[in-house]
Amino acid sequence: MANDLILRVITKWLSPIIILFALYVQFHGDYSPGGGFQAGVIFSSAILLYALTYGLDAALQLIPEMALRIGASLGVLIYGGVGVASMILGGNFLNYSVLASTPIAGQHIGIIVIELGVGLTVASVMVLLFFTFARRVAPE
Amino acid sequence: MEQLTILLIVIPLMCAPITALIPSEKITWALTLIVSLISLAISFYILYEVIDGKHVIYELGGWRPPWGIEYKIDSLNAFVAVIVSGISALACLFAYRSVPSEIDKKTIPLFYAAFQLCLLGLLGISLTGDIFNLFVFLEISSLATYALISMGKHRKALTAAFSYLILGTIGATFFLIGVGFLFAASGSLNTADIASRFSSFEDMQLVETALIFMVMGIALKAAIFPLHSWLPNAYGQAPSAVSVFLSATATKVSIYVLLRILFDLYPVEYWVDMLLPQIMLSLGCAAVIYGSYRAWQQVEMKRLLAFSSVAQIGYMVIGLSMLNELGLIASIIHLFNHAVIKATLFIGAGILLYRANTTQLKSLRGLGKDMPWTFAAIALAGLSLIGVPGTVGFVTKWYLLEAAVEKGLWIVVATIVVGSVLAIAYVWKIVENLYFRSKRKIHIHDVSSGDDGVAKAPKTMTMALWIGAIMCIIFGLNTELSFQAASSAATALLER
Amino acid sequence: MSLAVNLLLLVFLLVMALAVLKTRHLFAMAMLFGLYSLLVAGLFVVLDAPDVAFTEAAVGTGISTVLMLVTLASTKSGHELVSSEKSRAAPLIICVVMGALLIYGTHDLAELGDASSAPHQEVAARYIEKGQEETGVPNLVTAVLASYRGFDTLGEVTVVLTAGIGVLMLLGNRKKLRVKELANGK
Amino acid sequence: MMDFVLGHINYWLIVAVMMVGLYTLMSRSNLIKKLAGLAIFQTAVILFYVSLGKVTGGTVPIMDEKYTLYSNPLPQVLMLTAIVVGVATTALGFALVIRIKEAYDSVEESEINKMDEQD
Amino acid sequence: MNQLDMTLLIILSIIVPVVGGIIVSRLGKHINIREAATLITALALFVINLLIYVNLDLSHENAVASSRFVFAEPIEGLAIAFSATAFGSLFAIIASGLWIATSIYAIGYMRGHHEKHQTRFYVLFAIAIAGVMAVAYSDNLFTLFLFYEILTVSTYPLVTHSGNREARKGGKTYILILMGSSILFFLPAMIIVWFVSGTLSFQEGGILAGNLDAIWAAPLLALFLFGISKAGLMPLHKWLPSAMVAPTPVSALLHAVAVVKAGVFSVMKIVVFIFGTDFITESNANHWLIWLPLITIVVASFIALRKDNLKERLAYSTVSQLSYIILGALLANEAGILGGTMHIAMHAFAKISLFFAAGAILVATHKKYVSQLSGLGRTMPFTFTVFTIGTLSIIGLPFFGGMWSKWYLLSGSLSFQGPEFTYWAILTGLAISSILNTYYLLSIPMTAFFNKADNDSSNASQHASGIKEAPVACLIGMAIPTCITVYLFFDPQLFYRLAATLNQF
Repeated sequence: MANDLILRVITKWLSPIIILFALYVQFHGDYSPGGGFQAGVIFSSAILLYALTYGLDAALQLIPEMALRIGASLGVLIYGGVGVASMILGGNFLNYSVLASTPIAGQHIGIIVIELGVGLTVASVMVLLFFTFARRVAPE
Repeated sequence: MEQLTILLIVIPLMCAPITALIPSEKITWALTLIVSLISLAISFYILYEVIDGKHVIYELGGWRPPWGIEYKIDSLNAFVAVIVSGISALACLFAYRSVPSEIDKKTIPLFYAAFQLCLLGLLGISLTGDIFNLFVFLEISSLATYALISMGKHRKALTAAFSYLILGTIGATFFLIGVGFLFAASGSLNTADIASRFSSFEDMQLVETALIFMVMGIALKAAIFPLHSWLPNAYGQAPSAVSVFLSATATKVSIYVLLRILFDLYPVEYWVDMLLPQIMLSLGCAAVIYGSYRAWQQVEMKRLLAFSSVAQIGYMVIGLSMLNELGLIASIIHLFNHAVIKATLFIGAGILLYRANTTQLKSLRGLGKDMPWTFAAIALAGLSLIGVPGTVGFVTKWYLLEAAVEKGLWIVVATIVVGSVLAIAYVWKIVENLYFRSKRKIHIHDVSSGDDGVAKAPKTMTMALWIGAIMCIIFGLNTELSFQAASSAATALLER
Repeated sequence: MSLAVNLLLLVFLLVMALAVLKTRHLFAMAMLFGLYSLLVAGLFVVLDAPDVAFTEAAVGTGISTVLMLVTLASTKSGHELVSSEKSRAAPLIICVVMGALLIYGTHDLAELGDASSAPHQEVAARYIEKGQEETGVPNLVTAVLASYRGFDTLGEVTVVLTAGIGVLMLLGNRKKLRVKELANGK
Repeated sequence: MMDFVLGHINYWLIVAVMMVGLYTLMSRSNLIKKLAGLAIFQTAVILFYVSLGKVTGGTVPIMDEKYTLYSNPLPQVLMLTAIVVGVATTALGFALVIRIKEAYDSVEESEINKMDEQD
Repeated sequence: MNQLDMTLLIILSIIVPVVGGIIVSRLGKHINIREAATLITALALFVINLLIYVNLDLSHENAVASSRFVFAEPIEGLAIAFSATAFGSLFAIIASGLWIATSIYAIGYMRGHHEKHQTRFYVLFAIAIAGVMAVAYSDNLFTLFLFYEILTVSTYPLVTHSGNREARKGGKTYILILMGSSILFFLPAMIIVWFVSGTLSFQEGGILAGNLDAIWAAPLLALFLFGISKAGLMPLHKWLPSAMVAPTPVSALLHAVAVVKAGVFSVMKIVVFIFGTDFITESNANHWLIWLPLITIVVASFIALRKDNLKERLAYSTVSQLSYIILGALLANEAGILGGTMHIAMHAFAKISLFFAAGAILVATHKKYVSQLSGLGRTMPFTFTVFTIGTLSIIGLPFFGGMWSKWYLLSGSLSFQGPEFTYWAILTGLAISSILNTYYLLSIPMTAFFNKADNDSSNASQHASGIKEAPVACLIGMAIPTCITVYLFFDPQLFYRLAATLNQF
């Protein structure tokens, strides 16, 4: 597949669009269907596509495995961090209302940040899963 | 105080992702130990606060239940949390030398991360008051468990992990079906909320099916006979440290969930009408006999211990299905007692594995003479398993007996007697092979030969072993803490 | 109308599930499985659950199927073996009993779409009533997911992380361990 | 009677799908197929939940001034989590299958069991 | 002496041997200091027990428990507790007193016999003694049971001391019978007592009367008798000959005194303080059960007669003599109890002398069999004199302590209130047994002194070297119990005073 020019070109054009769409789903999840999880999966599919056309090594150069691991952990840490932050600010764990001056604003900030965490972890893990699996297919 | 309760979850939750990123095996180990110890301290503190029948409520996200998720912690929750985090610390101490000998160096940080996630899941299950949230934590712990078990040395570990994955997921999904049915009937997921409005929907067939599926799902996870088939392989093949941790906690936490479902979520009269106590009582008795008998037949120590777990779970089931306070106390206290005993025995098996590179009983012959201290601790824990007075095992059996006599259930008395005799038989089998049979040539483990010689078990391992063995005695003599926790938990369960 | 669509899709779904059961060709099975997931996603749309549909489409049809294909490729398995030893009577009996039990349970279930049934009262009603007001988010699924039951979602993310860690533990090692080495315990 | 059947037939069909999944999982020897069965089983349960949330005449639970009747968001939220749990389990299962294949050179349970017994 | 001091003494009596054991374990390299430490511990323990004895209030009210020390209470009403009683004190004094003798003896024996792992031996010995003390001072049946078991476990390594195949085999029989019977019979019996009467504490007049149907008294008592297999009732006596593979000091102190006496001590305690003698006679529980010790007395005597291995012969003699004590208990009358209790003491001193002598022969000549002893009396006159005195005391002849216990046992039997047939059977049994005693024990010193040596070369060579006794330490150790045996004839008051308290109720 890696030698198919048409595929390469299409992928090159398609990937950014998919990523853009992922970002839309990520940040527009409050108003329309979607959210961190869906965005993460969509984002990962862009990388998947890239890896399928350009090969695993190229994809790994683009996003090294360590970055994925960090991303996966960081997502959970961001989510948990919001919870801890709300505890520090005097609320219960994950009580976003205390994050800003008004409860609504606080909720808003909280939801956006945790969705980001979700998206980060999901995207990283999905890509990581694919990479790890795909590496086993390659003949020795 | 309230904020402390959630720290029990938050600390392992925040630590696990960090652990996964640190490449050093020593640091990740230390982190895991620290997390376990902090959890232990916190859960002890909570237990101390709630032991006289109070409870702590924590509303996550500041939302009132049933709209938000709530933690309602009474003595039972705290007691289970103490067991889980305490055993985790013990297993961790043991793991220091055991894990590097069994697991690839690069994988160790991930291993400890998964270990912490498993701890997190189990703690979550034991604290939450929301049945769906419980499912989520059940899955966290299960997924971590599958991965941990698959790290066993032998390839059988992979198949064991796979079949556990299949059966565990069936169990969890059954539980999810039950939750769904109950949700369809009640519109709520909060335990206390459902319980308080129970009479308004108790006539529905939905509720009945929900109970059956939840109980079946959890029985599968708790390895209650005859749904135990995954357990012997899983605990037998897992890396030693994992066997220690899981055998002492995972099934116990499931039994705890069963207690919650049967006593808190549903009114007792409801399932008495369904003949559930009789069914469970017979299954419990069957488990004791079958598990002990199979344990006796085994030729490999970890598998033997795993079958003995099947039997011991039977005792817990018997205790809770007798529906009197003493029986419940016996069950709850046995959660703790069996955890201590089994952890000690699996640590012992782990040390033997470390030394001899096998746990086949015939290959271990005579090893007890080279390692008298290890052998003595194993023997002590073995006596506990039998239920010799002065050990923790006795306390449980005594309360079970009292409960059975109170109810006039002679079949239970007979089961306990037969079970104990079989326990003598299988513990003797270990003791005999370790000490009485003449030595066979054993291959000494190659990893340990490098540093501190092959003749000794590493200090951390021996320490963990003896902490366990001494606990078997101390809590067999001074039952104040465990009894008080269990009896206040039992009272709370029966009050409803 | 929507009931009819719903039923039609469900029948298709059943057929697809049976096809997965029956087919021996594993790549075909993977494809059928992808199709099954797609149908489920379609059903979710009919059931007013676009968020779930979205996720199912991405995960069931996407990730799961891809992982299944990769696994097939890596294990080089083409056809399922027909094993004569495995008894099929016992699973069948168990499934029939379980199914009967579930159907017995559904007897008291409110009809599909009945707005007065229990799940729509109290808890859910309050989400709809006050959700936007309390969280400022019009998409109630997001509101419940991220705020009311944010703790569940934290658990969900942790599940994802756990799966990632688990898979890395199993497959992270570049070196393949050979059959014999493993049979003798590493 | 007819109403009852019409109102419940979707649940029955879901139960049927569920059981087909469970049967696949229990009766088949191929590990990959088992996992497919498991996924079908889980998806059917998810479907059951989402069906619970449907309200006739209701709409997607995104607040809008145009609508007053919404479907129930709660089951949907729960199921988002369940889907993720499902895929996580399946992924781990596949990883195990790959390792089992490397260790046993087979993905058929019947063959593997035989090898295990010989050990 | 006030309550507190008494409690302290009881605690000390259990802790001192343990601490001594720990100290000994640290002294493995300094043999002389190690032995000294053992001796000092033994002396200290004896003094402590004497102090308890001296301060014991033997008046009626305090005979059951004067000062109670609760160590732990795992289950409400089921405490691990200790208290000083006259009976307990009797047992403790005998055991700790003979520990001194045994320690002296062991020094000679272990060195002379070149045993391995001597430090381990002394440590375990001390711990076993601690177990005995705990049994002696146990305040209730639960505590008694617990330390009864601990005694089994802690003496096990002593039995298998040599570590060879024979020792392991013997050890296996030892632990299987003792553990198995106690868990199968003793424990259930104890549990039944708990459920019937709601307590396990020793009380005057027993706790079962009024709580248990008279019909069930005999089965329950049978459970106890079989459960306490340390008392050596047939057919559960096999462990005792098996235990003879142990080094002689172990056989001497533990399997002639401490362990077996812990068994009969328990039986006596249960008969008097759990059942109550009145309950036993009223329920006629002893009418049939008394056959058990009776048969054991006779059968064991016959077996002893046929044993050529000296230590095994002594072991069967012990089995037989233990049943005298059980018989005394089951007679359930004043003289019977008194005789049984005193026999605990009298038999202890006599039998330990015999074992010491057997060990001395082993150390000096490496001879194990009776048939090899012909003419040896001339080489080892001291040893065989000791043996003779022990024998005579066990037979129950005048001028030796054993006479008193036999006397009371006989008078107890004469006043037995039961079926005529049983009555005569008891008397006949005792008569036969005494004759057999005389024969199987007395024949040994007789042949040693009066027979000509065998003509095999090894004996001949030893004759040439004249008198050849065991090491001096052995001889000193032997002398002590032998002298006491003689002394006790003239002054049995020490033990009589304690034994008589059992009959105050």
